[in-house]
Amino acid sequence: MRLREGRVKRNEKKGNFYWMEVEIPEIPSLAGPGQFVMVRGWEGYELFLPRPLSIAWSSSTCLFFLIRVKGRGTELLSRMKPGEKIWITGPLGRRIELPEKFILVGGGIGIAPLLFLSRWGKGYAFVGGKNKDEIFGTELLEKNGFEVFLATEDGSLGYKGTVVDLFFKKLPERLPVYACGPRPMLEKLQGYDGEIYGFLEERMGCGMGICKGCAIRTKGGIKHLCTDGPVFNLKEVVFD
Amino acid sequence: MRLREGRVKRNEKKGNFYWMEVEIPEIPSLAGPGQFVMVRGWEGYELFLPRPLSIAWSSSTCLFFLIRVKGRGTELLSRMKPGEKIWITGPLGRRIELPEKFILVGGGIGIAPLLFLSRWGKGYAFVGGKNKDEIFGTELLEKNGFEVFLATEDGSLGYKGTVVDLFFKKLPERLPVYACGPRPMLEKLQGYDGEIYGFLEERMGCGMGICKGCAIRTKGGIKHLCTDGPVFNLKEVVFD
Amino acid sequence: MIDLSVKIGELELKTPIVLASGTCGYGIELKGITDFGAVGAITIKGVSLTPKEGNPPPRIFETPCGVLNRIGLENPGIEKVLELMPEMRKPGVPLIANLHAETVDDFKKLAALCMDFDAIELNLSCPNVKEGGIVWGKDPSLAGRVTGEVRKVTKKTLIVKLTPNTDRLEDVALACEEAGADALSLVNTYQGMEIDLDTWEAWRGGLSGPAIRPLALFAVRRVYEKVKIPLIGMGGIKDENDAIKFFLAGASAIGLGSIMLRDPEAPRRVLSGIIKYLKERNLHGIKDIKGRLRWKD
Amino acid sequence: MIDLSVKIGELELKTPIVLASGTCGYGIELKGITDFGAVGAITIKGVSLTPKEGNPPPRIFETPCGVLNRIGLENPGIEKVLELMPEMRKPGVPLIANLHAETVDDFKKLAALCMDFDAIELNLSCPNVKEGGIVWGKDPSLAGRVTGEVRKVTKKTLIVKLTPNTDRLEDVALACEEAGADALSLVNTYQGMEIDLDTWEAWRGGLSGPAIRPLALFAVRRVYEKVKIPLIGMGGIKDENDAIKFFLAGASAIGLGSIMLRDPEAPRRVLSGIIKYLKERNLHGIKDIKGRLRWKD
Ligand SMILES: Cc1cc2nc3c(=O)[nH]c(=O)nc-3n(C[C@H](O)[C@H](O)[C@H](O)COP(=O)(O)OP(=O)(O)OC[C@H]3O[C@@H](n4cnc5c(N)ncnc54)[C@H](O)[C@@H]3O)c2cc1C
Ligand SMILES: Cc1cc2nc3c(=O)[nH]c(=O)nc-3n(C[C@H](O)[C@H](O)[C@H](O)COP(=O)(O)OP(=O)(O)OC[C@H]3O[C@@H](n4cnc5c(N)ncnc54)[C@H](O)[C@@H]3O)c2cc1C
Ligand SMILES: Cc1cc2nc3c(=O)[nH]c(=O)nc-3n(C[C@H](O)[C@H](O)[C@H](O)COP(=O)(O)O)c2cc1C
Ligand SMILES: Cc1cc2nc3c(=O)[nH]c(=O)nc-3n(C[C@H](O)[C@H](O)[C@H](O)COP(=O)(O)O)c2cc1C
Ligand code: FES
Ligand code: FES
Repeated sequence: MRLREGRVKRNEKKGNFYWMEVEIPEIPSLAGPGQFVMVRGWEGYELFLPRPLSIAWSSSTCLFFLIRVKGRGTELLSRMKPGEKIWITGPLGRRIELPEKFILVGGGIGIAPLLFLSRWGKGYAFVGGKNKDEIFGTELLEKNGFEVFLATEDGSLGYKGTVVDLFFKKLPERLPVYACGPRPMLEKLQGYDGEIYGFLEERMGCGMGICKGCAIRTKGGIKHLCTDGPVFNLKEVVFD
Repeated sequence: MRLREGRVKRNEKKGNFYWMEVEIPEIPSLAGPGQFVMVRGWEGYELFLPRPLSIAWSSSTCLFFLIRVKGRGTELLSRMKPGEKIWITGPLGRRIELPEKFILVGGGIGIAPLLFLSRWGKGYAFVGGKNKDEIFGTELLEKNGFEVFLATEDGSLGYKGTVVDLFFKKLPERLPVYACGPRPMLEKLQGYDGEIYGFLEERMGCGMGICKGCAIRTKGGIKHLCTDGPVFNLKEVVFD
Repeated sequence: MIDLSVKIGELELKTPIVLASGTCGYGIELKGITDFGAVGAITIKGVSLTPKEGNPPPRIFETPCGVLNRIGLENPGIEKVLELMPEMRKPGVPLIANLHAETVDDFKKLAALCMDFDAIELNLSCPNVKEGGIVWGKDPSLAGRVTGEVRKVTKKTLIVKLTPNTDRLEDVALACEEAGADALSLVNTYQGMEIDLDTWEAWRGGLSGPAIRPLALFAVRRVYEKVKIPLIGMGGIKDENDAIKFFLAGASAIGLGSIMLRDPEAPRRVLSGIIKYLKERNLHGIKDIKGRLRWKD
Repeated sequence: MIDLSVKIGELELKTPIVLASGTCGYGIELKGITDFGAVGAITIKGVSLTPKEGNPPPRIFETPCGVLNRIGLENPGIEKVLELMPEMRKPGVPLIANLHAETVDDFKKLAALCMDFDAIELNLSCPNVKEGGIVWGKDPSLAGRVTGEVRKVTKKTLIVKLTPNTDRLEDVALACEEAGADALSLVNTYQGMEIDLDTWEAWRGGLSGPAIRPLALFAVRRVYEKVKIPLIGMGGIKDENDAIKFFLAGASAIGLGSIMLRDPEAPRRVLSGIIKYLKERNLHGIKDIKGRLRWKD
């Protein structure tokens, strides 16, 4: 869990996302499903904090990230070139226990942590985005034994509509669901009458429990995304 | 004199210095002897201010800089690679009138603006440094019609001693002198019983007269390095 | 249609972008560099009754995302500055005289001499020498008094520039408003220091630049919640996003300070960005965003 | 031989590096990450008599070279924290309890419960609720009173943590010293705010990180020139250079705050840098640099 220096091996634009491979031999063997890392791709202090990124995939010596540019930090990450240094702390967050068969529901960049989950089981994957440039990873999911259902809001790929609509429409079996995506999507999924877990997001300071910056409201009181999450039982979460 | 975007064309380590060529077509034709530019090679704001650099040489579309790493700013500049963007305001400072024949005395990185001066006349150039890695530009000076005298403190090239010692020892003709180098060097040169001009340094904010950050003490009161200088009659300067 | 004009006292600014004092010289230096079409007003470098040499060098330091300055209010005195009037007029932009003095009398004399300026800004960050040397802007009654006295000698738009280095910022602001200020300008720099690690030499100075933005924004907001007169908000503004934050906090106009040292073309850049922001949201002017933040705590 | 130990009241620190409150949790979380051999003391996250939920999210923002936080002093209450004592002891480093309360009585009760800590630090950045809600650390008499009252109930090393958001910093410091504080810790965060440009939501928060270094350094120096008790200096320290500036300004020890969020291995890095700096100059310890700056103005 210490701060490690790695090297970018590749960083390719894939539709609206970037697929980044980082050589960082200390971390992959420790990483489990549901975990994330804190990443910093710059030495200066203007952007003071590292950024949380999900572990989207791993090889024996590398971590893979799927990145969507949001602000300055992710922009800097998206511009990184092979060979450049990058600093990573992790794996962080709670490793989850997965059943043998489960359903994945990913909206947009939310697919990132779900790709990694697909390594630990089989089942169905609902993948959605605004348009086809926000769909990523279907082959990987299929290779891992997941039947993939696609939805785009503009209909440019698969079902025309939101991935939640598609999910409720096509729901093949009542299996535990693991979802990641924008807040409104997770809110709608709270209505699922089965086990449902969601990857939440909150602004983070440290990612390791020392700053109390990542508070999440749950029925059981304030929890911390970085130590109690990032995966929560969605029925316990209080969105407001 | 507006803020222009240029591109690094090359940036090569030469001994202890870096020789940087920047493509920036708007500036070279305006640049005269004694002038400098304000340079920024980064987009972030952690290093807020641009850095003053002497114009060391120019071609029709490019400026050349000789850079010594001092702190973060010059370090970032030294690491720049061909193709990278760089922002430059200039030319700035007072253009000086040069006689046909004159003497140059440069210590260390102080040689930078003197190289450019050598284009406007003929004469003698005294070039010194701590060791041979701090000697740069002798061929260029010779090509421009300057007889070159070298001094290094460790004796690794030319006369063993300071360039000022060598200058007072070898002084070939009583010609006007243009000197650039560390403050103690300029102080010693104040003793020269002829016309003597020095390139001074002071921390700068703007480089164009709006912040009053670059005060220099002279017998005639406070002057501003960026608008009244950077070249001053050394006999007028009050060192303290 | 987007209307970017703002009124500060009697002053009509064509754009809400004011060049802050001390970072645009007398405007003259920026000829051919800054696009004055984007500038609502120029605040000239602070001037005093008699010439001031300023501090010995070094006068300017860089700190993380900030600039620490100890210029020491160098200026050639009001008489010499008035001689520059024809040159200063060339950009065709309203001119604000930024004044500093050590006594009420000197402030009054200065203000009376500024007939040819479009507005007067009192810099209250300097010490009142006659009364114990306390900084004018740290004490509501001192600040009110000097404002009121200057008010008596001039009909010009009177702006008071506040120092953030006080607990009593809101009270000082109120006192200035009551004493007749037409507008307030804030913030001036924050007191800080720098040390040279090799020589152990140390200097006091005023901190400006992006580093102070969260502090300056809060200062502007606190004052906005207390006074009715317009505010010129500044402190660390580098782009349109920062500028809009100051409008949302309650500023009627914004000041560009340190950014001018780095990018003298900032006024056009920031103005274009503001227009884009408004257009994208179908807003018609600064009044549609001014003060409109929603506190979440 | 370089001697890096320092004494803060009765507390012997093996290194002059203190982990600041709120940025190292209870130390426990940093097991296997931070090299505690480089740490002189751990100041735990501020604790109150009863549990506090803290603020709803968002709680943390990034500003230029800074961090703005509004955690809201979340903590499980002193009882629960005391249960962590065996775990907190594991790093083998002195433990400082950082306390906050709304009344003098609560501060006393808290202090009395902290028998197992090595020192007590009173966080005076929170408001005194019984007496008009003014922040303890803004008023010398309030600050002196709470320090004096707590002094009566504990023999532990008593540190008072000062807020920089006051004009009367030096008076507050003096009042605490007179009331029996063994040391002062400064600075806490600077009041600022942030606004979301899309939603126009706004939050108040405390600014920390490199942005505040020039301000914090000056605060430490001003207090150093007034009091005799040792100071734990902090505010924006990210590396050994920053740390050394705080020593030169007068700090006996330095606190690492926000940098821990970014680089939990900062203590070793900073300590090595300090040692290198001292060695290169043939200096033997912090005492050879403490307070030794030379004012050039
Ligand atoms: C556990 C977790 C896993 C994540 N995994 C991924 C991923 O695999 N791929 C990906 O593209 N994004 C992921 N995100 C979101 C990503 O962290 C943010 O988009 C990123 O931090 C934004 O930084 P910025 O500088 O680009 O944007 P800015 O908005 O400029 O950031 C400003 C500050 O706010 C914080 N912040 C802003 N938005 C978010 C957010 N949504 N969540 C957390 N902090 C935020 C930043 O970290 C930074 O401190 C994840 C977030 C969390 C909490
Ligand atoms: C007119 C002029 C021409 C110059 N020409 C050259 C040149 O051709 N090649 C070259 O290598 N150097 C030159 N210098 C010096 C160069 O500007 C400084 O070394 C550089 O600014 C240091 O920046 P830094 O970030 O590396 O160092 P830091 O010490 O980290 O800089 C911190 C701040 O102090 C300022 N500063 C520090 N040292 C100096 C200095 N000696 N002069 C002015 N400002 C300083 C920086 O600009 C910056 O704002 C020149 C200086 C001046 C005034
Ligand atoms: C170099 C410099 C000189 C300044 N001189 C003055 C001055 O003469 N009068 C004044 O009222 N403010 C002066 N200021 C303060 C600025 O006008 C402005 O209030 C402050 O810098 C904060 O804004 P900024 O962060 O955008 O720079 C000066 C600031 C700087 C950086
Ligand atoms: C996330 C966070 C939480 C903090 N919590 C506390 C606290 O509980 N008690 C306290 O006295 N100071 C607290 N502080 C203030 C720090 O201890 C420190 O005084 C301040 O951040 C300045 O130092 P820095 O710039 O190195 O962070 C907190 C700071 C941060 C960033
Ligand atoms: S991010 Fe710091 S405690 Fe979770
Ligand atoms: S550097 Fe700004 S006036 Fe000279």
